[in-house]
Amino acid sequence: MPDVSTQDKDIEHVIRVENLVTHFGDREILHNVNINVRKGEVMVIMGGSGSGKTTLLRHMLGLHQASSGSIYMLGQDITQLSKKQMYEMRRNMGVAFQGGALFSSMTVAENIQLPLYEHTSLDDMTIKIMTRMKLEVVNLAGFEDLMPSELSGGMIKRVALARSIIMDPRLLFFDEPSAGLDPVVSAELDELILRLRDAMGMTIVIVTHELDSAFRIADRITVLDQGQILITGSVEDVKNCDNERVQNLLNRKPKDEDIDPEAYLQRLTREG
Amino acid sequence: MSVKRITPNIELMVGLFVILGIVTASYLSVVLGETNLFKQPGYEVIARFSSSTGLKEGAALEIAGVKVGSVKTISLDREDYESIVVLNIEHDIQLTDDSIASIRTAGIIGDRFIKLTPGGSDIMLEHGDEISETESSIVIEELISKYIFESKSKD
Amino acid sequence: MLLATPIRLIEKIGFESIYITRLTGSMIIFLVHCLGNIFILPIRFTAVLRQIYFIGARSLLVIIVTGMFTGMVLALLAYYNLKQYGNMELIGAATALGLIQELGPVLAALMVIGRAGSAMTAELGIMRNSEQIDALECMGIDPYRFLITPKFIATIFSLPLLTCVFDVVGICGGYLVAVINNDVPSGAFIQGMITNVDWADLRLGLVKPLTFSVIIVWICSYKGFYVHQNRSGVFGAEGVSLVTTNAVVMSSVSVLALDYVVGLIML
Amino acid sequence: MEIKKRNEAGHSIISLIGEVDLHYSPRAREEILNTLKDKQNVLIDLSDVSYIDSSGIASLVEGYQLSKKAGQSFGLLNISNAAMQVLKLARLDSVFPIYSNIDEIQN
Repeated sequence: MPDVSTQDKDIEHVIRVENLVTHFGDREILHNVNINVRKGEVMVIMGGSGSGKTTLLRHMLGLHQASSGSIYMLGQDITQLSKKQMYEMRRNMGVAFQGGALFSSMTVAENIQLPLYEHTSLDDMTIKIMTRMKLEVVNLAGFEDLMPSELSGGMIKRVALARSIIMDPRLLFFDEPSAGLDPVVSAELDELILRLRDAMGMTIVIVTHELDSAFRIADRITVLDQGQILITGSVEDVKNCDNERVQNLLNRKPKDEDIDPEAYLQRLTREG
Repeated sequence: MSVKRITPNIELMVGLFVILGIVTASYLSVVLGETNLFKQPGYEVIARFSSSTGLKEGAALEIAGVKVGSVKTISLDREDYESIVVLNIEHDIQLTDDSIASIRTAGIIGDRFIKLTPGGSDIMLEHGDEISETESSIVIEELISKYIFESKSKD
Repeated sequence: MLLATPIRLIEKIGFESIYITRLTGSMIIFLVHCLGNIFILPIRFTAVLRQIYFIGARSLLVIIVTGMFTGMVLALLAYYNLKQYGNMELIGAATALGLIQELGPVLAALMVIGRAGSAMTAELGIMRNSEQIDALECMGIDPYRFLITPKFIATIFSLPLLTCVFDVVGICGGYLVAVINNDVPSGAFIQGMITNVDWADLRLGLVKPLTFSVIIVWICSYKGFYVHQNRSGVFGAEGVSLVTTNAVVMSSVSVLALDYVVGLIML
Repeated sequence: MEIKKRNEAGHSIISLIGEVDLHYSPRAREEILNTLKDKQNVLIDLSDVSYIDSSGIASLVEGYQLSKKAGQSFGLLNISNAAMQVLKLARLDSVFPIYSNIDEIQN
């Protein structure tokens, strides 16, 4: 493809987020976030709910406007790209959403094939074989004619994953791969993600709050809390980090703040 | 999107819908809108009236109660202040040159139309000819005032 | 203290004006985006076909039933009112004109809003909530072109046809009431109709559904597509139900208002 | 991507060189299918493939299926590391006849 994919083949950091600040209304969600993701690694962005991890992911996907800062994908700042350039860029990116985001009026196969029919002029036979290959990869052979409504939660995630890799993207984003899945299915999915990294050399960004899964698959982990990055490093680095908030997250400890009795009373009895 | 599955059912239903739609649309335009798709164009003759009050363009032209054409245009003759009405008559209706054109009303509040009464002459009207015998609109208000005026003058 | 109320009022007016200006702007951008796509080839025939099936074909039954009753009641009213003037030959004309100029376009549009417009809003709202629209965006597929443009094409195509069906079925209903039930001569009914309906009426009866179809899809798909930006800040299932109600009310009112405007311009 | 063809030991050997991606795989597919149509036994040389995506693999699968139907022989030769990883991902490494050199075929 004569687009971004052929330039900057050898850049080390395929994703670079620099000084990203965002707001929802007046509320600042992300405070000056910096992340570098190396080519071919699995980067897990971890954090509790409300930490801003999903917002960060959506920024990387170009779904939100940043207040300031830049996001470089494969060497290009996507905050500066035109709509058309962004569509081009997205052919290098596969995304599996938390709920699958499958189109309910289409069969499994049609869902998976959609990007191919939209962006390529491949022969129907080639597309069919590719679709079945991807279904084999996610262990769903023979499911192509089912509708999404006939699938279980784990299957939906796997179909979403198959759809996100149908174009063999260089960057794969996965939102909460193990949320709502039983441990066995979740472990299978983790295994699959690692195989994709090894076989296709994909760079994979995963957003999750599941510690077990994160430690299993991550090459590096970024811990996000209240819109700030606490630490970025290997699994060991994170486990050994002595930051209190990181440890709280790792030990699943609820935040305990010092209670100021006066302020607490005020909060409870405030009018309006 | 070529990916979506189409059951024949959808195509059949859409086909039926489109056919029904087109049939009804053509009924409206051919029968009611009088689109001259298949009809040959008619010919035009002129009729002068001293008054064409209430007559509108598009009003019907009848012989013995059967519609044979319509009023095409109505305009004023600026010299002798008469109303010039151009009539469009169906091509297969032959009119003698002594036919009488009179403006009539359907019912009391009904539309004005032109009633044609054929005469006995041998000469037929052709495109662009003029009907010389005409009767103008009957205006009810004038009739009434005339009646009142006349009955007063008798006294 | 005394100033507080008027200042708050002015604030409120300012807030509303900003909101309305923004809404108008974003709705116009939305419309331009969707309509612009209509002329970009290739047209997604399969998607358009599915939409015609849903918007047009599946609405036929309700259109036929409402059309029938509307025509019947028009003829009934015309009969009782015209009887007093002895102008029975106008009953056909009154029925046909009422249907073609006004009731056909408006009622067909309202039926389509109720059946298809609400479904459009809800469908798009759910797609937005379940990240399907984001997914399209991320696959590099323009969601306007993929989701909304087929709805525009299908509605612009279907609504005029539905209106014609409504008109003709209504005329048949009127004929039944007038001729069979009330002994109006059949010839008088038909001849009165043919004489009094002309091209201008049909043109009006065609322009109306065309403009209505644009406004219906515009409002209904906008509301669903931007469910996450709704004014009350409600999200999830409640958000979808809220915007669906909004879309139905707003498009029905707009259709009636537009009906007057089109009438004013064209008559 | 580049395609080279040569005949050796009763086989047409098609060498795919460079990147076989969505853009170039249709060309590779056409070449493979045409060669099969000419009733020749086909070997695909993958030694110089630096990258092959699933559309490329799909073309190989299609070719293999076609050769089986027609009773021709079909195989992959000298698979590069990059190509092998992709084949393994789809568990196709056990499906294709794979040779490391031409001598193997004759035995």
